[in-house]
Amino acid sequence: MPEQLAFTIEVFMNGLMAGVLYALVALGFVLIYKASGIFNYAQGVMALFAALTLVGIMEGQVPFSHLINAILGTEVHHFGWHVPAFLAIVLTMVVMIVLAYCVQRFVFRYLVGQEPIILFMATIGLAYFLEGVGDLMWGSEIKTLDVGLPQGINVWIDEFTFEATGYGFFIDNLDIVASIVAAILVIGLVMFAQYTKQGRAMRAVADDHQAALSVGVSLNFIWILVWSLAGFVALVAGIMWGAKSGVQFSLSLIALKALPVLMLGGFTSIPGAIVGGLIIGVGEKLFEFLIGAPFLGGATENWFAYMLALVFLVFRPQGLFGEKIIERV
Amino acid sequence: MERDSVKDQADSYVTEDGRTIGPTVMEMKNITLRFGGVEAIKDISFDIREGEIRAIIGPNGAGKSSMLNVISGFYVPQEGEVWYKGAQRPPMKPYQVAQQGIARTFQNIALFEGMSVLDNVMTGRLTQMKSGLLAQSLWKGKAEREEVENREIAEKVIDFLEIQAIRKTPVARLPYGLKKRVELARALAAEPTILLLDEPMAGMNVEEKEDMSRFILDVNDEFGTTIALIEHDMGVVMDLSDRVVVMDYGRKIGDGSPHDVRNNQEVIDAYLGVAHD
Amino acid sequence: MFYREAGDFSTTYAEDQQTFPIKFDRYRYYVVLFVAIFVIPFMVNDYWVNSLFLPFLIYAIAAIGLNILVGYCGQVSLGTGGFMAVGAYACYKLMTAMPDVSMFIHILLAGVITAAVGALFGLPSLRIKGFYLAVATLAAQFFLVWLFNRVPWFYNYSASGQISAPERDTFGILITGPNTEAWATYMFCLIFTVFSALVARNLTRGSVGRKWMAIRDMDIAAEIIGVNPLRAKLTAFAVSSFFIGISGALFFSIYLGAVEVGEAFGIQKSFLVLFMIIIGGLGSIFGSFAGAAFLVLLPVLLKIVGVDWLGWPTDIVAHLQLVIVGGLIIIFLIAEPHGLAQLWRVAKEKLRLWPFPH
Amino acid sequence: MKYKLGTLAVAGLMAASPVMADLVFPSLSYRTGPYAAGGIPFADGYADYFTLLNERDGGIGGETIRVPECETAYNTEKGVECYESTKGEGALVYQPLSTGITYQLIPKVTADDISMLTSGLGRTSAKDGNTFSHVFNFPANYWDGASVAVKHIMEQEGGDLSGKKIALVYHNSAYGKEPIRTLQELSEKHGFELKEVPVDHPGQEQKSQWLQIRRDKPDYVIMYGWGVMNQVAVQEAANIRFPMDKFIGIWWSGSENDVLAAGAKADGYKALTFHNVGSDYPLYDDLKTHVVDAGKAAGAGDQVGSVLYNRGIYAAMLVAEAARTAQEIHGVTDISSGQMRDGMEQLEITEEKMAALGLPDFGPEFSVSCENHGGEGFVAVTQWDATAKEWNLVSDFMQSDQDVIQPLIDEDASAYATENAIEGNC
Repeated sequence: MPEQLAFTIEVFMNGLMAGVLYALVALGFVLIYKASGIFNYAQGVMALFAALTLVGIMEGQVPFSHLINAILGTEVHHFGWHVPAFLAIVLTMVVMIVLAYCVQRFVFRYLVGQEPIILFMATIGLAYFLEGVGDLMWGSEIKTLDVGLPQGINVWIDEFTFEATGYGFFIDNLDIVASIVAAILVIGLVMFAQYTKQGRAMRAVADDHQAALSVGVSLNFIWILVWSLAGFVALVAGIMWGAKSGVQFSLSLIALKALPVLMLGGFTSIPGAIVGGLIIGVGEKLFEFLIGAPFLGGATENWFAYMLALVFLVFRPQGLFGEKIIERV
Repeated sequence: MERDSVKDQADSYVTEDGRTIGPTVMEMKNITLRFGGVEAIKDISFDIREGEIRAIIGPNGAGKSSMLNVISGFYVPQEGEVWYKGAQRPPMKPYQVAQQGIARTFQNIALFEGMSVLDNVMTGRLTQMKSGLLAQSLWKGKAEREEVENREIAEKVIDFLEIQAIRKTPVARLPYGLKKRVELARALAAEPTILLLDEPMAGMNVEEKEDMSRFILDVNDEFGTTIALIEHDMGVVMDLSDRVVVMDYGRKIGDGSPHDVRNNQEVIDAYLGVAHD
Repeated sequence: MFYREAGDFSTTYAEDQQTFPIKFDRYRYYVVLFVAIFVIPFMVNDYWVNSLFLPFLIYAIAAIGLNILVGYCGQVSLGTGGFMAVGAYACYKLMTAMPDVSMFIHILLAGVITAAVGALFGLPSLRIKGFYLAVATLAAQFFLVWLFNRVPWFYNYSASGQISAPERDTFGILITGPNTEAWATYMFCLIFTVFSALVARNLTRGSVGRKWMAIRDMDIAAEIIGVNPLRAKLTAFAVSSFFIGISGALFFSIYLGAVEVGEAFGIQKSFLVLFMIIIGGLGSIFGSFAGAAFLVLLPVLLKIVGVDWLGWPTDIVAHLQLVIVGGLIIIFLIAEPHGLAQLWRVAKEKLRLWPFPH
Repeated sequence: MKYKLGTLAVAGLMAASPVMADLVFPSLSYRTGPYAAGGIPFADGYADYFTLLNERDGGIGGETIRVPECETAYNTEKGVECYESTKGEGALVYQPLSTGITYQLIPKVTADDISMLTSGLGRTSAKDGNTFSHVFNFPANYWDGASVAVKHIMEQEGGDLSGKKIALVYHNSAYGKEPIRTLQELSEKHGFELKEVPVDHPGQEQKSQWLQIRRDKPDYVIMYGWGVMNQVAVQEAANIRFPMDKFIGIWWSGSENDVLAAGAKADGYKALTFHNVGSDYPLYDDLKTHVVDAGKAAGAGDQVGSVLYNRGIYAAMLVAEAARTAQEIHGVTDISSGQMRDGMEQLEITEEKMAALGLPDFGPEFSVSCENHGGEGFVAVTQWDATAKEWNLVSDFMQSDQDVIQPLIDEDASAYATENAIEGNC
């Protein structure tokens, strides 16, 4: 196989994998936007918060220890136990559900029916708040997250492709795991939406608030539910990215990776988020490989993702899966 | 019917009420409009004369609003020609149509909810305001003069429609009937050659309808504005209009004086719901 | 009855159309302006100017600019950081290419250049709307930052890619570089801020402003009553970018003196300015000031209270600061969703009626 | 940190009125934001060293030291606010630990006659004391780092680099771009091929870059990273099974934070340093008695002995010695900022001095002069031992290639001097 072609295919494959991770973040946005029309700026911070909480629980860290020590003059840091990863994930999920409840109870309950920009702004406040609370609770130093996910080159693929083509392809084990998890997550969400009572209620709300209300769906409950689900997605995204880079503030910036995906796939479409993520992942990686690095000096991925989405939207303003917009008076 | 067909290009015309109306100002020739496979308007021709009140009526889905949208340039028909002031109108954007002196109101009120009544009416003057960005940013010279001059015209319309008291009120706070009136004010402020009214009385009670009818007649009377309107209420239409076009399923089934139209068998069928074959 | 409008009658339309038709407002405005021009410059030191007034004044300009685009024309933009960078780099190139020209000219020219770039990136707004447009403007943000980082011509081929403002004066008074007097930089920025506010106010009360608002409220209806949407949107992008460019130029040359594009004009800046106008109030010049004050002054205030007065550890204060700012945003929203400007209007209504409840 | 916030508040109120007799060394730290992980240990070390001097020796020359801390979050605007708010308290020297803030403060500190120490960061050409009268970047700068990295590689390769390929993975910012010129010159001189691989902030996603490295198969990778970029790069290098001992980071890419996330796979990763590692020094015993055990450690007190903590200690030591030098020169203990500058400029760090301070062999020997504000550019290489979870020095402190670097410094400094009409101060 010619070398350049092999490289291109490798970049393509890795772009797909990166795209899955982007899609994972985008999914959290879509869930909330679809059900409540809220563009949740805090999604990235939620991923950080979830990952911080997970590490904190696993390590047996005392929450707010820094603050407690400062006020009481004590020296508490750790409970001295270690919680197994699985249990810690469950406990973190409980925390995220409590968070979802609080968000609904103390913020959005008072903002029902407000314009989208106001809801968006509330999530900005939420992002500030959560970032501060997360830091206060668990400290802002970097933490290692190890829930036992495999990482590094997949040797089998490397060897297999080397035998077959003369060039060993690089696929990261973590990416493979992430893809599988993302697939399970999406299938799970779709099943949930299709086959459970709560799921159907959720879809009803997404379709039409008034109609859903009139058939007895509790909006309050549904919104807590979607915020919990988004919290869950944030946790998964936090684990995947945290495994790679450690858990720290920068984790909240992954939200930026999701925006071009949302633009491409639409704010309301789950398949849109997936396909959009894949297109962005592949697009930016291929561009960097074929044009960016050799001709433009590299580091083009960030803007290219947005440019790609922009150009796409200029030709198809309704996004990937949206229906053609017919304007009427 | 044939008496006042579109081909009749006489300079003036006397209605059955004895009103003399002017020559043709706008003419639609064989207009066909399709959305995908659906034909919303099929080969329709009619004219609008200067100074008249021209009504377009028809049951729901007859294509009346689509017709109005064609006139105001919002929809581009696949076939046919629009003639305006004696010349064929080239394809143009809605705002260019507006700049040519065609103003309109909307079936579902399309006011600018974030602005006050006065500002809404002033938007009607936008086509007349030509001062540049620089002059406006300094609020000097032409910009300042222009603002006052146009304000005077807008105030005249506000007086005329008796909405002085709510001048500074944000539009979003007004009740439905007043909103309709403000919308009319906005269109009037443009001092249009042709005023298009899309169901000006929809959703109003009898009293409000009477008010609105009076305003429409006064506008036509005092400013001599040519008016084309869509209305459901047959009674109102018959009282107001000089000539009526009747549409059904995208076709024109009648055109003439209210009296003629009322006695047209096809129109009666359409309104009484005789099955089409 | 602290606040009265009774007895105020306009006898001409021109009078009724002025910026502050109510006497009380007018006087208050004159008082604020008087204090800003004749009192503050004689009282300030480096700390007050560099830590509080300069960022406040400069962010206020950026907020006014963005408010024109988002608040008046309804086109949500997240490209502010990138456009500020255009202003800063334009100013830098002009300052170093023409050292003898007054800084006033450079800053204005930087604004004009940014206006052109802004209009260019405004083109997609014709097809793309709402949040989609917001995300689309991020393309401008990331691309511009990348460009300034990438092309050495923009930073005069310096080793690191940082740009530093050399010493420049205007009318013989130093206003950039380290040896400036506090009052001079303050006055220089104040002039631009007042100028920006006045121009923005004039534009938004006239026909251009009405076109923008018409597009914002209902773009289709606006087009049908005769507003050319392309022109209206592009003028909004251009005017908005003009102000943002000015603020970027001031931010670089007067306030920081040296910037690195990715750090100073990154995506965080775009969000920050957007937060300012949402919190302050969309479609309100006063709101731009209020939002800038809230997000510039409040953190400093909290820091002073926490660290200097209470002596708490800086990191705890920094974290609490986030919690408090976030919490306040939410509380304000629940109390008044339309921003600080609306809160102020409501307060005025209350004052007008005080002490009577209705 | 054992004080209650309440009592601290009272102390804070009292401290708010400036006591002019103190030696004030403001710490522009960042314990929040994207680079908090790097900022915390440095700030802790910087503060702890001065606390130790206060507790053990009663300050420097009998003058107590005050270290007002101000949070910048690595943000240049907050940096300005911090500078302005602390400079009035009689600040003697600044340590911003941020290249962006450094650039901003260079003209300001010069105008205000306050010194700034930017060890291993900031503007490299500030080494030229003739142009940058108030800025010091001893003992080493970015270009020294690049040069020593190449030197180290050359040693590994038996002295010949021709035909070799070296990739530079860098943070796509002013800081990351610093070494490019030097490396280009060096590649001409030694005949290796240089490949530049930029990574955009924040650097969470580096798949493209490392795939590129996997394809290009460079013999060595040099990294100029900061923050999350480091962790991800080390992880990705491990993922593509790049030999870790051929992967060399600058000193900002060589702390425990950067390698711990990758676990055992980071074993053998190298990083440069301009000071020693570990906590096996007599000074640390004093630190434990007088500071940590006394509950007076800054922050959480859990960073002692980490690389960046040591860097904080080292920076504080340099400042303290400079202050001592200033006191000697001028014969007063309560020195002014101008006198402090003279102390900085005549600082001489010798092995005896360091040993006497309880930090034997902690850093290179160097001396500062009016023309040379940057020392002699001695840099060492450390290597990560993933099993023991510690960094070890694996080379001596070696000098950078001054023949290459000095002309570059002169060029950049003279450009700055012309642009800002600086006549020279020596």
